[in-house]
Amino acid sequence: MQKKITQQRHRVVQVITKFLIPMILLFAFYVQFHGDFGPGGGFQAGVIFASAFILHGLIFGEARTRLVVSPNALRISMSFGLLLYAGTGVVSLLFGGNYLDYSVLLSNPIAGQHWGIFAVELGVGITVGAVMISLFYCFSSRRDFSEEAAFPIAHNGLDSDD
Amino acid sequence: MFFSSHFSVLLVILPLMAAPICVLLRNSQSAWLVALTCNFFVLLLSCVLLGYVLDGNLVQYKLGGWAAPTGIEYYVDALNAILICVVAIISFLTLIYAKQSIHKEIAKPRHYLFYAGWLLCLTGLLGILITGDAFNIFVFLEISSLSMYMLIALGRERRQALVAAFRYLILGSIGASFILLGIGFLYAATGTLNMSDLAQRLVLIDESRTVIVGFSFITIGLLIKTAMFPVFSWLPNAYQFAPSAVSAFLAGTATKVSLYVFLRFFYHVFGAEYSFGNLLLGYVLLPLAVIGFFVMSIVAIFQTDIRRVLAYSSIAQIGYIVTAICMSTQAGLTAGIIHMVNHAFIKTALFIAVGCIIYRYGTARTSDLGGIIKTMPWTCSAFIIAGLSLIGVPLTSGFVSKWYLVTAAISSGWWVVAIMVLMSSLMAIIYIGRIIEIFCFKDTSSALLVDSDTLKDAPLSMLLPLWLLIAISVYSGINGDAVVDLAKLAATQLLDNLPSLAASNDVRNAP
Amino acid sequence: MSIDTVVVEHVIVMVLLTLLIVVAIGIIVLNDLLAAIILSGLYSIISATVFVAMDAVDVAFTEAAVGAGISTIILLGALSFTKRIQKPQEYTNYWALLIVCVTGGALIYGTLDMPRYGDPSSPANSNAQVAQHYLTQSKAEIDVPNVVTSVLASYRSYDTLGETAVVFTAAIGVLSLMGLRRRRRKEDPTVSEKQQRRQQNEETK
Amino acid sequence: MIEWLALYNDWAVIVIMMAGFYIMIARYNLVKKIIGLSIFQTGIFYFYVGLGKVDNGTAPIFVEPSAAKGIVEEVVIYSNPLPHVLILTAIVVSVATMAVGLALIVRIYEKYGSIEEDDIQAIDNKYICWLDDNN
Repeated sequence: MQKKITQQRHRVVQVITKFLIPMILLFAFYVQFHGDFGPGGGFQAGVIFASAFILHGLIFGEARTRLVVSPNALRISMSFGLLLYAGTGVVSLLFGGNYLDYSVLLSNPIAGQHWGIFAVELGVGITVGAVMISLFYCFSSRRDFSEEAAFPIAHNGLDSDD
Repeated sequence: MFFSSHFSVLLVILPLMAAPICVLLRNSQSAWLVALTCNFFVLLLSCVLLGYVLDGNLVQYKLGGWAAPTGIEYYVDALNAILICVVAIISFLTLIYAKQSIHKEIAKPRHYLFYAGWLLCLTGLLGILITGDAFNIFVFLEISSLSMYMLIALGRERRQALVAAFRYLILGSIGASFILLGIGFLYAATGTLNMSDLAQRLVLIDESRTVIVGFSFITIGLLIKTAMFPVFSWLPNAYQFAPSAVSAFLAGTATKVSLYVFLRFFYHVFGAEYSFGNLLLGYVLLPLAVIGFFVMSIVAIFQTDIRRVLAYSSIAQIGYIVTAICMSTQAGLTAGIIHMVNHAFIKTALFIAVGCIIYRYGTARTSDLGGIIKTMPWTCSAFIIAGLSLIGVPLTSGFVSKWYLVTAAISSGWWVVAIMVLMSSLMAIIYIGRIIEIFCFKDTSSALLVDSDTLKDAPLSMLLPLWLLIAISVYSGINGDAVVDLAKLAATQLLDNLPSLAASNDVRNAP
Repeated sequence: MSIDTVVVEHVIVMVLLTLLIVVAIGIIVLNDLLAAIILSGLYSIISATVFVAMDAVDVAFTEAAVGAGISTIILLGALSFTKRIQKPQEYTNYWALLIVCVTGGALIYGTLDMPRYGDPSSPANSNAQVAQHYLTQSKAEIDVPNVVTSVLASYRSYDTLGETAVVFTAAIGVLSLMGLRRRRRKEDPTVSEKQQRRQQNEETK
Repeated sequence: MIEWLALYNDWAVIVIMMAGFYIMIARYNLVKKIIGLSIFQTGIFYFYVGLGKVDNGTAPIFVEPSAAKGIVEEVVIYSNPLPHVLILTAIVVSVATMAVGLALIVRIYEKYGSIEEDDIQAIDNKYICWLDDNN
């Protein structure tokens, strides 16, 4: 019963959030792939991408966000992003250049640079996005913000998990 | 062909890539295997690098293919090559030992994170040692620091470990911020971040208050990071409450790496003449260093926990090394580098021995450990040998480094310093002797010996790395020339600074 | 452009920095941590504006996203686990004040010889192999309009690799400390316990 | 005039840094310390970015020369991009440190029931006394 009340109280916010989240994600992709031409890049895009999920978590409760993006997926993608970055360097080693020398990736050095920057920024974006979402999970894992907003409970904080 | 030109970069990249692989595997056993395998290759590569540098080569690897001041480059001479080798050896041996020890001290679901953190810490330390770019030092310093905070916070006595890690975080961040500020001032004065290039351009600037302030901020930041005498407060708690494998690893490597950055900045970037001649740095650092090793040796006598004794002794040893650095002579610098290397191995061995004791007895308080040499003969005898080496008894590596330190002080005419070093060694006899006495001659305290498991010596996987370290330190004590020659070469290169002059003399054309 | 635009640029930065000082002092004085965190969010927004005024749009973007967004969320999350009000400190810590004054004095001493803010011929801005190389050669070498991107991802890409590793390290650190466990919605016991506590809360009100 | 304005900016940045530094070393509250750290580091960021500012300059993103807007490429002055890159890295480092610090604070509060430095010290001292008494 109380859950119903919670949802009703947030109805307007929830509807607006549902409109906003796709926009935020779209903007994140824009920042990611347009970073060559304007301000922005992998790091900013990752943060914005994460903020969409954080907003979802704040409004719908972090437990429901976990159904969308599981902690396991985050763990895998944050490792993958770092490996993608470092791996780009290794690929350039295999192509006979120095580490992270993108010019050797393609026959045209400029195009090689573009692809290299693209891959590297993608790696940064994936890692940062995943890390920021998992930071949010960690810092809200023991209390649910949506419930908290409706019913503040004194938290003694002394329960240990070890 | 491929290998010979790129092996230096693999040294940093291997552990960096192994860390996410550990996280992907999420299994204690396989994470340990990945870490160990990676570390083994790092060890091999570091030996190759050392051999390459000893042939008279200088590694200057252009990352991304961009030439030095535009891009970032690696810069490896004898000094870094030696320390990279030391860090790789210590990390490898401690990792072998860590498996059993961590099994007992940390909950199993966190093991893979522990090994990933370990690898990142190794990445950070190697990255600092190998790079030739001032800002890059800051970045890798932060990688190593962040992973250290995390590793320390995983300690057995969780509560104090958390506080120790937090205090280290605050002090360490202040230190890192000061270093960042200092680099900023240098950048404002010169417009470059490459260290060889900085050295070239700083020579051309005569008297600049900006450079002086940059210099002093880098110095203060590094003082905090090395835990020099007035700003050491993070170190004892961090070493005491960290997991025992972590304290062994950190005691051998972390402060040594910061000392390396000291050397690199004072001698390479600013030049010995500027640092110790014009700025009278010696008059500020030397008293601190001397008071540091003297007072800390006294404080170490009164500690009730062996790890704390060793921690205070570490601060004292840093005092010795900084004293040697302050002499700014060939002999002094050689003595400092020898002591850095020898002390790294000795301290790691001592902390591993204490870790073995904790593994069986669950405590390192001196009052609980009476007569344990009967139950743990191998561990205790290793501790005694390493302890004697710490004091500086002849035929141990500690004697070699103390010998060079005292002779260097005397040849600089610093009689008082030489006498202080000897007196502080006497105090080392007291604090190590007290522990040895408890191990060998005190009665067994009955309360702790309820478990029959504790009556055995530590398992082989823990004793093996311990005795390997002891073997290294005894070998370099009997046959001291190996380390001494290396240190002499490193000191010569650092004082002459010739390679860097030859490498980038086109800089002067720039405005 | 006339000299006046330069003065206007300076004045804008000046006003914003003064505002930042006021906010920072507010953070020092406030005992309510929630208010301090909100103020630090405000601080980040203003500092993003400062970065725009200093031509660093990428930095401003990042500061707005990170400082005002993620940091504030994390700070609030951490605060929700802990206490909201800090214990008032009655006395001033004179040692700290002394250290701060000495450090600040040293910094001011250092700025006396520093090139003027906005000086185009300062060593930092005119170095032919570093700053000017990026501005003049990057079009031919990399051909990406945003020079910050080309420096970040190509000229100094190794730094950025380190930066990614730092973020990864932080994630590992926080995971090892807090755990990323799935929050189990224990339906029966805890929920009823919570409801009891809620009822108690309402009764006390 | 410009010299004085510029000097004011330098000094204001220093005041900001020192405000953060003061919070870090003088306040006992751990969350406050972390906020202080971020203020201190932001101060350093202004310092760096200020180094790269060029009078009448614009953000270092190449402008397409276009006759319609009256932009001639050679005339455009760009600010120095290097400090921006360094500070992007430093911001990331700063937020990473903050996250680890806050995680530590949450755990400390769970174990000690306080996030005040002096309370924690008192609890630790009590524990050490207890250890000594029991031996």
